[in-house]
Amino acid sequence: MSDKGYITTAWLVLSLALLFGAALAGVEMLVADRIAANKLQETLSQVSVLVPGADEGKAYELEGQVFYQALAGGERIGWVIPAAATGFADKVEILIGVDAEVSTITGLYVLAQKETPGLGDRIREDAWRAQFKGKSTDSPIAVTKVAKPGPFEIRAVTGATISSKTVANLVNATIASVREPLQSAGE
Amino acid sequence: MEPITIVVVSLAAGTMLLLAVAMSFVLGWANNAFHVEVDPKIVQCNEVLPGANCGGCGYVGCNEYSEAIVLNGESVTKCPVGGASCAEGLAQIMGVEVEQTWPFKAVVHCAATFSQRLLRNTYHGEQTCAAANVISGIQGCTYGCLGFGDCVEACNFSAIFMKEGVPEVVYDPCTGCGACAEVCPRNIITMVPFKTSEMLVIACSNNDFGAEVKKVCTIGCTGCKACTKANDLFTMEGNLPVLNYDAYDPDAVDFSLALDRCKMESLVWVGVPTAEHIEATKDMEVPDKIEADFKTTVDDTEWRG
Amino acid sequence: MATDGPTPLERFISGILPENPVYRQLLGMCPTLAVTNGMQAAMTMAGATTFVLVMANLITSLIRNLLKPHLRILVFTLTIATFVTIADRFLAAYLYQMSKQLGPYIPLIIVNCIIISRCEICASKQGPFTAIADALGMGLGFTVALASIATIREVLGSGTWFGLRVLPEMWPDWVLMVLPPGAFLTLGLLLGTVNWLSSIKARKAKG
Amino acid sequence: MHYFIELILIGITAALIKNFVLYYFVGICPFLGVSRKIDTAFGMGMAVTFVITIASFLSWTFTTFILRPGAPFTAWIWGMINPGSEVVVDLSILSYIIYIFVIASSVQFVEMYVRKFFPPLYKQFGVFLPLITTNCAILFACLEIMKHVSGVPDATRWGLPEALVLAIGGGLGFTIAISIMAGIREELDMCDVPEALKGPGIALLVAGILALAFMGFTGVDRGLASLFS
Repeated sequence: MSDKGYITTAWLVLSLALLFGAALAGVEMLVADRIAANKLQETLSQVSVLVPGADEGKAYELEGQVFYQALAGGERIGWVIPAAATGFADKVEILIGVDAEVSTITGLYVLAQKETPGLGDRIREDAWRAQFKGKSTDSPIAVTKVAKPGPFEIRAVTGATISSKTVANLVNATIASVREPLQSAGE
Repeated sequence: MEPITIVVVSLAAGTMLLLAVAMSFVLGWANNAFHVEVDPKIVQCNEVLPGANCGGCGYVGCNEYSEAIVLNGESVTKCPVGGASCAEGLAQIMGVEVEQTWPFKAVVHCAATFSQRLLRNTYHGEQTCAAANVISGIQGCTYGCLGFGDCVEACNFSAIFMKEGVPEVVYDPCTGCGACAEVCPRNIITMVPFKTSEMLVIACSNNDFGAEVKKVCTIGCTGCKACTKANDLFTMEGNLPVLNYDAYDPDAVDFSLALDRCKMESLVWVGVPTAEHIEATKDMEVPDKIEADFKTTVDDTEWRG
Repeated sequence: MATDGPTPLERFISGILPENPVYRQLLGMCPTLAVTNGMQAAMTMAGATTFVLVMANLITSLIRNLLKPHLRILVFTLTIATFVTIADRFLAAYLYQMSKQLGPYIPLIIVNCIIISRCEICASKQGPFTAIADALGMGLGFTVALASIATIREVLGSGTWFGLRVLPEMWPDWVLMVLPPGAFLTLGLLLGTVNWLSSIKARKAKG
Repeated sequence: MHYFIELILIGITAALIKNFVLYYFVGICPFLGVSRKIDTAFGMGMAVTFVITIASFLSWTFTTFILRPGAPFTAWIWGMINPGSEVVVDLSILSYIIYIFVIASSVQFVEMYVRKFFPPLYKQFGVFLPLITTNCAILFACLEIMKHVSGVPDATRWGLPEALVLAIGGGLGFTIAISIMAGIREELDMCDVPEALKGPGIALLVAGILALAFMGFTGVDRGLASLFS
């Protein structure tokens, strides 16, 4: 069969490919902005929780990294910093709320994690995350197993020390790397 | 629809079209270049065969069997599952006239239950016929059935069951695949062409002289040659009569003389009973239905303290 | 293509129980094991699969006369992939949390053996109406199967059902149920029970 | 960590720690269907490894050059149409279609090739090749590669070596799982399994115990990473 023959016999596949390619691009156009909104919405909705008193969040681009300013009546009172690292089983994504001078942590939220259910995934619980509130960022936060942790320590989730350590180290690393640029960041 | 949407849609469609053209070109060329000429008859035969790849015909799958038929003239009647209709179809394709074929079914050449076997000792070894067959002294008769049910285990059409120590074949699920005949260590199960729904069978495989047989079994065939005199279909092989199934014409033959001449219970009707047999045994009281008892050897071992 | 094959109603009924895709035909194992650690996830997956199944069967049966034998699989996979992408985008837009939780298992509907086998067996041979009935039947059968496994795994694993607390607080969560080994064990035992029940029914019918 | 060690880590993780079949649950249909005898299972494993490598190579090229947001090829065409516009065109919507299209055609191509040039090989496991098209493991490998290539900052984006190592690791992991399973199931035919559990039921239970055993590997990749870094 001449080479033209190959393509004509497969005309059905060609027409379907063309039709479906166009249809999908159309669907993408309709829905793309809504998906982007969803992602943004998920983070922005956390802003008011992470930085108490903030009523509105605004994205802020800095050397390729996106941060979110927590605004109260248009005036910046803090930041929400996204960060990610590999935990016990898979990636762990968190949002860290800090005040305007990046001096104390005002809140922590776990965006995505696949830690062992029942053990590692208890880092999502409010009780455990609340420990980060109010910690100053001057010295790194350590993880202990003792019942009454010190000023710069938090109690690990029983049976999931690795997941707890991952979150603590991630917070320390992010704060350290981001402190100067955010402090000097303009509007 | 701003221009950007139109352009992105056309870009997406264009990429897909490009890919489809490339792939269909490659496949079209490959389809032509790598074309392996397959004998069309093989494909036709494969269509006629049921396609269950059960291996009953002795080949790995239906495709192998159709290749064997077309390439090296294998007989068209070997498909047990397909039966007569499939054999006709194959014969048509191959232009071969098919001789009348009958479904092959399993037949057990031993009818002695545990009570009828003499010198039987309790055996605590591996509960399979294959293992028991290696050890002598389990029961008097060294030819007959050991009763540990390897054949029941092998059959995956659940067409054979143990009844008081001797296997009994249920004939409608039996597809004649021969798995039980293969696995029986004493080879007392053979495949018999079922020309009618019920066939006469020699239910004993003990080849010793009469006196020896009597010592080990109450119903075994003593090789008295009465049946060979009554009917010429029986021929003697050593001390055991053998039925010639090829010449066995169910309507013409009359086994009544051989049946009443046979003093032991070695000639047995096997298969789905015909009308007049049901009629004949109507008034006899039927033994109650045997319920499967899951008693294992452990149950009746008394506690020795 | 005469509709000599089974009628739409027969196809629909056979899809649910007699030929249940998961318990009887043992198809679509990958999503059945992966997604049934929670009822919400399982039901979303079942919904998406049914949507794709119905649409793919419809399109395939509409173009069944144009199909060429050696390009048949290519056309099926193309149709199924399109509808799966639409379903995936739809989920990401309207059920964002669920789409994040299901993650890679939505696109795996494309290679879900149920859909391709239904396209091959039913849709490429019979009219659109029968194909849709068959798809709905199979979809429902799949949903029932997923629901049965997800209920057991979620209730035992995390003591909740559809996220609502079912077992008392003192129930020690049987974490294994939510982990991969639990999926295998639950499905294996369920398959055993279904076979056992049907063999009893068969014996009673025959006995 | 040295680049070469990273490659090995990806391979080991795909083969043992995050085994495609026992951790991610992909490729279960052939895993249950074909694991009756060891030689057919091994043949199936090798066929899957072979096809998964081809599919990964093709999907990596397509993703990197066309499907990625800001992919060079699309950007080049977009630049030609209306030069100078800094709108980033993203064709990642087409990724699922292109992956399955590529897999189906490569499986068909491989089947024709093997049937022409290796008839004995084709007779031995030819029947599995069309089965591979509907094997989730292959599409899953493509999705893994897509996750590491599209929408990821250039520093951590996967190159061709990483993609191929993942494919080969995943394929070997599949072969290991299916061969162990076949070995066990051959033993199973000898022991008396309850009637209802015969076949897939007992296979699933054995797979569950296998998955439990493979869970012992969790965290080994983190250990190795910290060992070498």
